Amino acid sequence: MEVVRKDAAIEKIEKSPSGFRIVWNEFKKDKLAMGSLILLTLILIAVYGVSVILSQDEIVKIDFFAIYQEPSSYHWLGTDYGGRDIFGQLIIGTRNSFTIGLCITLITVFIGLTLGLLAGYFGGVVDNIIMRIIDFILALPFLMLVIVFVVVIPEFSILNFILIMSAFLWVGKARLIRSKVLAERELDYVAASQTLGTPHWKIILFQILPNVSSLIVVNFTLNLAGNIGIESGLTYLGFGLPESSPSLGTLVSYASNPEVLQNKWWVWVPASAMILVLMLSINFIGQALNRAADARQRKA
Amino acid sequence: MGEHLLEIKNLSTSFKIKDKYYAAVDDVSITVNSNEIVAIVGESGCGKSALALSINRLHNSERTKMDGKILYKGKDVLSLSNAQMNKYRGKEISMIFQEPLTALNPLMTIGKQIEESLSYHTDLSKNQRKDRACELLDQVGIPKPELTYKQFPHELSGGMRQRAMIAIAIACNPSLIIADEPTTALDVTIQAQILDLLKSIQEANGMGVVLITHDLSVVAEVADRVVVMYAGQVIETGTVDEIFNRPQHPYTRSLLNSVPTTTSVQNRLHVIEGVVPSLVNLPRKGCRFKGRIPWIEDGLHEETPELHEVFPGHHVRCTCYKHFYFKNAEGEEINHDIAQSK
Amino acid sequence: ACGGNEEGSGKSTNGTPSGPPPKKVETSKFSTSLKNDKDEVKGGTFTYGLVSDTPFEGVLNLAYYEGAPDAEVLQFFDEPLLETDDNYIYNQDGAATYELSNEDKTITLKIRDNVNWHNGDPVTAEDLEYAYEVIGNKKYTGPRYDAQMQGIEGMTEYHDGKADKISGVKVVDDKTISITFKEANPSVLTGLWTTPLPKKYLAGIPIDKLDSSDQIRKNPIGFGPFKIKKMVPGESVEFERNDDYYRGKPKLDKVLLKVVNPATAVASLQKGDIDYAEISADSYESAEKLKNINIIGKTGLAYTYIGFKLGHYDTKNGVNVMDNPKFADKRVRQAFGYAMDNKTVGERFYKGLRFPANTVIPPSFPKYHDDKVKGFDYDPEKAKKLLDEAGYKDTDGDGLREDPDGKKFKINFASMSGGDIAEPLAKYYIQAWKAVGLDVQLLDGRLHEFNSFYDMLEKDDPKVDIYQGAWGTGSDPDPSGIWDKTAPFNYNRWVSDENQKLLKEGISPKAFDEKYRQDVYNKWQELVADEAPSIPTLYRFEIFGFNKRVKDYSLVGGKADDWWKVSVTADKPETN
Amino acid sequence: MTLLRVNNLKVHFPVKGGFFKRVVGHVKAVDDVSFELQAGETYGLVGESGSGKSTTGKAIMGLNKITSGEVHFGGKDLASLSRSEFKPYKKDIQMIFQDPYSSLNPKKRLIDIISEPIRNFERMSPTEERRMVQEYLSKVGLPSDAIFKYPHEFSGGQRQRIGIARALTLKPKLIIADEPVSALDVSVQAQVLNFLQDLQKEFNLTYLFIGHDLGVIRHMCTRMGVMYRGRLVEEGTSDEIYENPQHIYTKRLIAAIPDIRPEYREQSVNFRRDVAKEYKESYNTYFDKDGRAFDLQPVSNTHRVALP
Amino acid sequence: MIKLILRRILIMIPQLFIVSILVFCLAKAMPGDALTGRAQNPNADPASIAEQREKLGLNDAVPVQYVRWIKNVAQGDFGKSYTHKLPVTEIVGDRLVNTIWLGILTLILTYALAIPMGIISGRWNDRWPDKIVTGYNYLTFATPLFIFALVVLFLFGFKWDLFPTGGSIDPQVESGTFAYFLSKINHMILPAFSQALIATTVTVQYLRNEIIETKFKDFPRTARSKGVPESKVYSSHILRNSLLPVAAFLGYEITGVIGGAVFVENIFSYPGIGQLFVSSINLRDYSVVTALVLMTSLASLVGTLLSDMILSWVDPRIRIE
Ligand SMILES: Nc1ncnc2c1ncn2[C@@H]1O[C@H](COP(=O)(O)OP(=O)(O)OP(=O)(O)O)[C@@H](O)[C@H]1O
Ligand SMILES: Nc1ncnc2c1ncn2[C@@H]1O[C@H](COP(=O)(O)OP(=O)(O)OP(=O)(O)O)[C@@H](O)[C@H]1O
Ligand SMILES: [Mg+2]
Ligand SMILES: [Mg+2]
Repeated sequence: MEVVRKDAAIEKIEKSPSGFRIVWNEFKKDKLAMGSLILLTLILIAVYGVSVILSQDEIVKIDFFAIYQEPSSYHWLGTDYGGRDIFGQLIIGTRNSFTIGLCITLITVFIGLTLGLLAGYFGGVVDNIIMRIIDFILALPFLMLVIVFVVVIPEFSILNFILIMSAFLWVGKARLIRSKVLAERELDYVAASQTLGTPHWKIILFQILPNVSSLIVVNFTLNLAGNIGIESGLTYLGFGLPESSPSLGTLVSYASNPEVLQNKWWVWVPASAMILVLMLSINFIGQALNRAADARQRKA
Repeated sequence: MGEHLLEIKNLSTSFKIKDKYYAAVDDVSITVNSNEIVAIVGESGCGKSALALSINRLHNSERTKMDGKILYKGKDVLSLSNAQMNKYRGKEISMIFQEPLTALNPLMTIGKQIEESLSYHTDLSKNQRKDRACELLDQVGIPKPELTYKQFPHELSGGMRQRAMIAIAIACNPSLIIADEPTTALDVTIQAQILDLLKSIQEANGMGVVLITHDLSVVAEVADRVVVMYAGQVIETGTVDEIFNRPQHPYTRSLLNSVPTTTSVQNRLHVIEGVVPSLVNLPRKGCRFKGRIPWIEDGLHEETPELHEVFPGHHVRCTCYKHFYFKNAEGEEINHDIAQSK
Repeated sequence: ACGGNEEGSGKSTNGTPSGPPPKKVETSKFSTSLKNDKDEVKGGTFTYGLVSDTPFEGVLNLAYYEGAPDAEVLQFFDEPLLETDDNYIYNQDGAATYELSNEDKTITLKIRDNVNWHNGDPVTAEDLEYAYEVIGNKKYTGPRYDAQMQGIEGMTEYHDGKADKISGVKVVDDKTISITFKEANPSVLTGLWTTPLPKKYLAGIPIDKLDSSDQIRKNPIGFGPFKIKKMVPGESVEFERNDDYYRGKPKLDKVLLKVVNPATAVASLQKGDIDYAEISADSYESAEKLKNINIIGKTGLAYTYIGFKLGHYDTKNGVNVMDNPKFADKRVRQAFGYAMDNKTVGERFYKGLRFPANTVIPPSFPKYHDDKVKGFDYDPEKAKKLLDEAGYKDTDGDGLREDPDGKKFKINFASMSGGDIAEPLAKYYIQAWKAVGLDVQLLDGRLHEFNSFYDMLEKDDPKVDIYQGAWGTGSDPDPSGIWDKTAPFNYNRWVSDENQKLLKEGISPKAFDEKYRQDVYNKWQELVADEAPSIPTLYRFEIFGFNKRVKDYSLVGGKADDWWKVSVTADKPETN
Repeated sequence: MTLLRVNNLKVHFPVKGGFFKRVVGHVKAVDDVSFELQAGETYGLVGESGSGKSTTGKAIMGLNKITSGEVHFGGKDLASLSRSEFKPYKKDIQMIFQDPYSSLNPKKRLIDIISEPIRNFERMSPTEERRMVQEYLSKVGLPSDAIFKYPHEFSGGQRQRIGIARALTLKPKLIIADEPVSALDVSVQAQVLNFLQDLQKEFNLTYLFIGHDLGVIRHMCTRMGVMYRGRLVEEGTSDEIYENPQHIYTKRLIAAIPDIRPEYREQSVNFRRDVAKEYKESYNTYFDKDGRAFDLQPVSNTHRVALP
Repeated sequence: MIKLILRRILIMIPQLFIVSILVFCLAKAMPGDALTGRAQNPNADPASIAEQREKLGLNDAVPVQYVRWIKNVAQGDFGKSYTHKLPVTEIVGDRLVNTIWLGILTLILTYALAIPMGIISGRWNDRWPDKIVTGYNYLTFATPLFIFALVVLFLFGFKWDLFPTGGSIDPQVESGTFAYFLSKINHMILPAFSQALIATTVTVQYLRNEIIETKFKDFPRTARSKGVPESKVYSSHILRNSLLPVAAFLGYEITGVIGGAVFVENIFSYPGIGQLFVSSINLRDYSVVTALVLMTSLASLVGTLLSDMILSWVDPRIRIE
């Protein structure tokens, strides 16, 4: 009994603000970031929420009597050349694009983190091998090879797209993380952990990882934005996703038809605007996170 | 009384932190004469560098406010335009910084960095400048001036870099040199050489030197007069003998007692309680040191502490020094040679 | 002006189940020639917009080129010796005349005297012989060594290196040459190779180096109305008038050909940057609005169709084997046909630039196209009825039909990416078939890119059940190449004795009699329409925009190009 | 009792270069160094920057690969042990780092920092663990409610004490203190030095105290060694070294120390000048032709000097 | 230095070798080949197509094909483009020249835009000029290149009719004349400009951060303390140091420019290797595809080397023996 009470007393001890609090404070200070966060959350809730209700098949259903209709109360954002509702496609497209961006980022961060940590921490031969691989992939013409891959893959789906992109994009992260880890491992707290008998894997996971996490988060947000851009670009070139799984890129790439670009703004402007809004808000959020991380670093 | 080389009168330097200004240098008055080394000592963060940079007005003008007067040869440099000020910087007032590696441009040869000063303040031709630069390098004891002239900072050792830094500072024969912790980054043996060099140059050129340091031994070795700063204020000032032999302010005395020396082996060092308050948390009223000597009752501090002249030329802020004592191992009070009254 | 749009838009798609009236194909939708009454100005420069999103490849020789853009360049400076009429059959108005003899097995060409290469050399019989020798050579790298070539006497021997000369190709005199085939075949009047190569000019170049030689790549010559003056490879060509053109002095001083991106073609027309451009269905709407251009059009030599995979190609024996039971019942195939509303597709998706196809010989062959063939009009009820009759009924109540054994009837539909409408069109067909209870899925959930698509078809990928394809029919009406039992391009793998018989008759010596041949092909079209191994879906209009200052251009038939007659009526193109 | 004996320790770092980035040479960071630590004493290691002090410390800790030599601790040669064999000894030797800022993980709360070694060697319930951490915190004079704070919320001196608390949790016998106070202000430095002395008494610790401030070393150490370019040039009791330096490098080092008594100013300047002159003149007698110091020779029972 | 370059070039060989295997296998894995499309013409003779495949060695085992190919490549012979009926080197050569010019102009424009913006933004950080630049940067960061290029094409090319909208040269100018040069520039300006505007983002951001970081370093303060006027402090101290990493980026930028070229060349119908690549992929013109990927890989590798060389050339701290 006594022990329990004692613990309760300890619990009451005021904890210093955790990482989350600091981030939150940073957001509270920065209206732009806060606005972006709210906006992004709303968009995502709306997109993922509504897309559960909407059926993708229904949206991509062809209706010849509704080709290129202007926005109306029925089709909020009009229709495209297949008579398909743009609003619905925008929702689904945002969902798909965001999911793609997110998955690529997650996968690349995972790979990049693993290899970056290993290379940076152990150095020597491990580092040498990993860095050679990274240098190698980095020197490849990324876009061209992605296109070649897209053509080679027999069934080009969202999953495949994610895998192809991830295969190339992890290198940048691995390099970034490695250099950060390299700097980090020179700090005495790593040496301290070693002298305290902490095994390497624990040092990597529980000592170094938390310290590179801010970098990852920031990089994460920027990449999320960038990946959406690449996806839409490939769609434009004709190496993107099939129209049956519309992405923001699909909608934007309709603008390659001059007729649409000039006269049918409702087809491509909402998606472009969505890309812009997503990119900007993710970017602002990333910057706030960056500052939060910085603030911590400065105090430390 | 003749004109001082530098006379700082009631200088306050405030930094903007989150839209508010906080004085890092608070109502500081100091004089420096030609041919004299004035040392400024104090713990880290007490405003030494802020003061040093104020003299040459090197603070970021957008985020810094300066009040008071800085009279250099009778002229208030605070009233000068930036362009006018540039005529003083380097020519009249030079600076030496702590970290010679970062204070030198890594992409410029040593020679070029010395010449830069010459090219703004003298009419020397290119070749003359080069000759002068080599001459200066020679003067600061660099063995192969011609070689070093062409070298980049990273190619020199720490001591050599600091010598080069000094060469830059004395290039235009300034009357005043402000050295902000010039030897802190160096090994003792090098430190000794640099201090000797600085002193000999000062003597040879009859310059005034403001030497900022936190190492009391350094002060004892080279300074003529000492200014002790705490939390942005001058709390004690006097000649070097006065300060070291008759320290008055509790802070000064504590500092001197906390230094382990090679000459007198004490069993225990004196510990000053607490920490230097950060700029935003500085108590703006009353004696700023009182939090660190809790055993002196509040009433024994002055309400608005002033500098008192306790001996000729020896000033102390606040009267709390009268009540400060060290305890010996048995807990008895040990009293020093303190000015009981004035 | 821009063809009539009497065709009302927004008509209901509700099929009219009553028997369809005989179809009148709307070939008249566009005018085929430019109307311009203004007086022409002397000379002038005509700017030709070659609509392509890639540079033209620059294989500027009729015996070698493959890409359509190169053909567009070629038309200005080179041409075959024989001219064709509306039905792509040779007439006697070209640079040479011909005569058939030896039971129609031999054709003799006589080149006119005034036909000269751009370098002044006369075009001779040897030049044509040389062309045959090049194409027949083992080292030849172009695509023209085809079935007809191999039908020439002695050609295979020559090809295999067993003979130095092609025994069937004989130079009679300087200007006369005769070509003898092993068997008489009316295709000789549509598909005979009549383009000479300037033998003297090309002298000394080994055949395997011909296609990359400067004489073909950089300084090609022909005997067409214009000469190449300057060329920026892949991008633009500047032609000057060939005063020595055998039909007469061309009217234009200069033709400037440049590549324009499809995305910007209409805008370029509008700006007056170019005098001419082909207009895609996509940009038809905006082109129609332009006041500074005339649009003319014709039906294209192509049709799209839905194909059923009925078997596989036995590579070893070189025959098609019809062994896939899935669509063995022709009623099922027909049902697919009745379920599609191609009329509305043409009107809506293609803005009227495509129209329903009734048979697999497109109307661009007026003589052989049988407009009495009842195609598949939109009639979902009939489709349902046919399926019911065939035993395909919805037995588990999911709205989709099961096969007669009660098993799920899932159909994979392969379609090609590319055209702008490709995706919604495929989607539409699937929807339409679903509407009659057919469970059709897009293969792999996406369109297949051109190469992979044909790869699958050629290899009879079992994943593909039905597909949407398109055939360019070439200028030879003989359909054997894609319908014969032995044809690898018979992607349907449809084999039928009746079919074989008719195909044979269509190219038998008797078929030199036009009436007879027409008859045979009409029967054949009936057969295909009934058996429905492929269901033709759409024919297309090809439309072209010309600046209003252009005069005397017409699209009639397959006539040799009459660029020499074209003139302009103003010095500068009209702008909008 | 001898707690630690270092015999002929060498730590060489490869220098890469040339066409294929091969090893072209070695930095002899520690070059044949031998010394002993008696239980309960504080042994000082001084020398200018880059002389190999830290490398020596780290080599003993097992943080650096030892090129050759022996490190005897508790009867075992640590240098010859494998990683797993080494582990039990890790508890007995701990290290205090120079920089109180970088030696504590900024992302960890105190409780995690201090309990890290406990978690590695012992199994404890969270409450036990917390109690233990609080106990050690109070030992180093920090309030027990500090356990949920982050390092950046503490001053340099406090942080250094946190680092010490962390090292103490394993009840080590030997603590290697690598310039534990050189990043601190004099006032704070005094605090930490006093504290280290108190702890030594309380836990009967042995210190290997690395430093370059000769005042601090004199204050803390009973015996000391002077390092120069990876070699020990002189070793003896503090008094012997300070009062009676034998090696010219030691002399120069001592002479360079500024005197805190202003009245000795002249004297020390002159002394320094004389020593500098002597150093120049006799450099060749104290170092061989490669500038390497000679091996140590005993001059008294406790005093050894690198003389030829 | 020479040694370094030699070593790096030596390392490149195995890298290129691996790339070549990768690329070749990928090319082989692509469905269809250059002859697949022939089937569209019903008059084409299947037997002759088969014969052609045999002749082109398309029926051999992939390793055999690879060895044959790589042997030729090693001698500078990338084979013959099937669609263009020309040696690949010849067809790529023309386009490469175009792309190189475009790339150079793009880089010039990029730096001409990015450096002043970065300087302004870094020098006056958090003041209004910086805010404008940062705002611009957000926009360019968030705008996909191809959208931007399309809009540029329509505004400048069509709406206002200021620049040509396709090709690389006006067919009517004589080569070698000044007009020829102008016409070249005129054709490149839109694609280069679009790409440059988007590409500035990274450089501006980088330079800005770099300047902000540098200006708080100690050595600019030293310069000021010498009486160096503020503008000079920037031009000869801060800028030089900040531009250093930017200069080093130049080499890496090459990869970026090639990637961007794929977009802009297609949008502006500019006959360079980006456009050639896309069309060759679509036409399954393997020899061209493989050659292009190999060449661009080489270019990237050289770019990286260049970056390192620039860095060690401008930064005395990195002097490699
Ligand atoms: N540019 C600035 N903006 C805001 N605060 C500053 C700035 N420069 C210094 N300060 C603050 O002013 C106070 C005095 O700083 P200063 O650098 O003068 O101390 P110092 O005595 O030189 O210390 P040290 O010995 O560490 O150099 C410190 O609290 C510091 O945090
Ligand atoms: N990991 C390493 N790789 C290569 N050289 C090293 C490494 N660590 C240290 N050195 C070199 O070894 C020598 C001794 O370094 P060490 O850190 O032991 O010196 P120190 O006496 O502790 O100096 P300081 O007083 O500056 O801490 C130096 O020349 C240093 O450059
Ligand atoms: Mg300072
Ligand atoms: Mg060290």
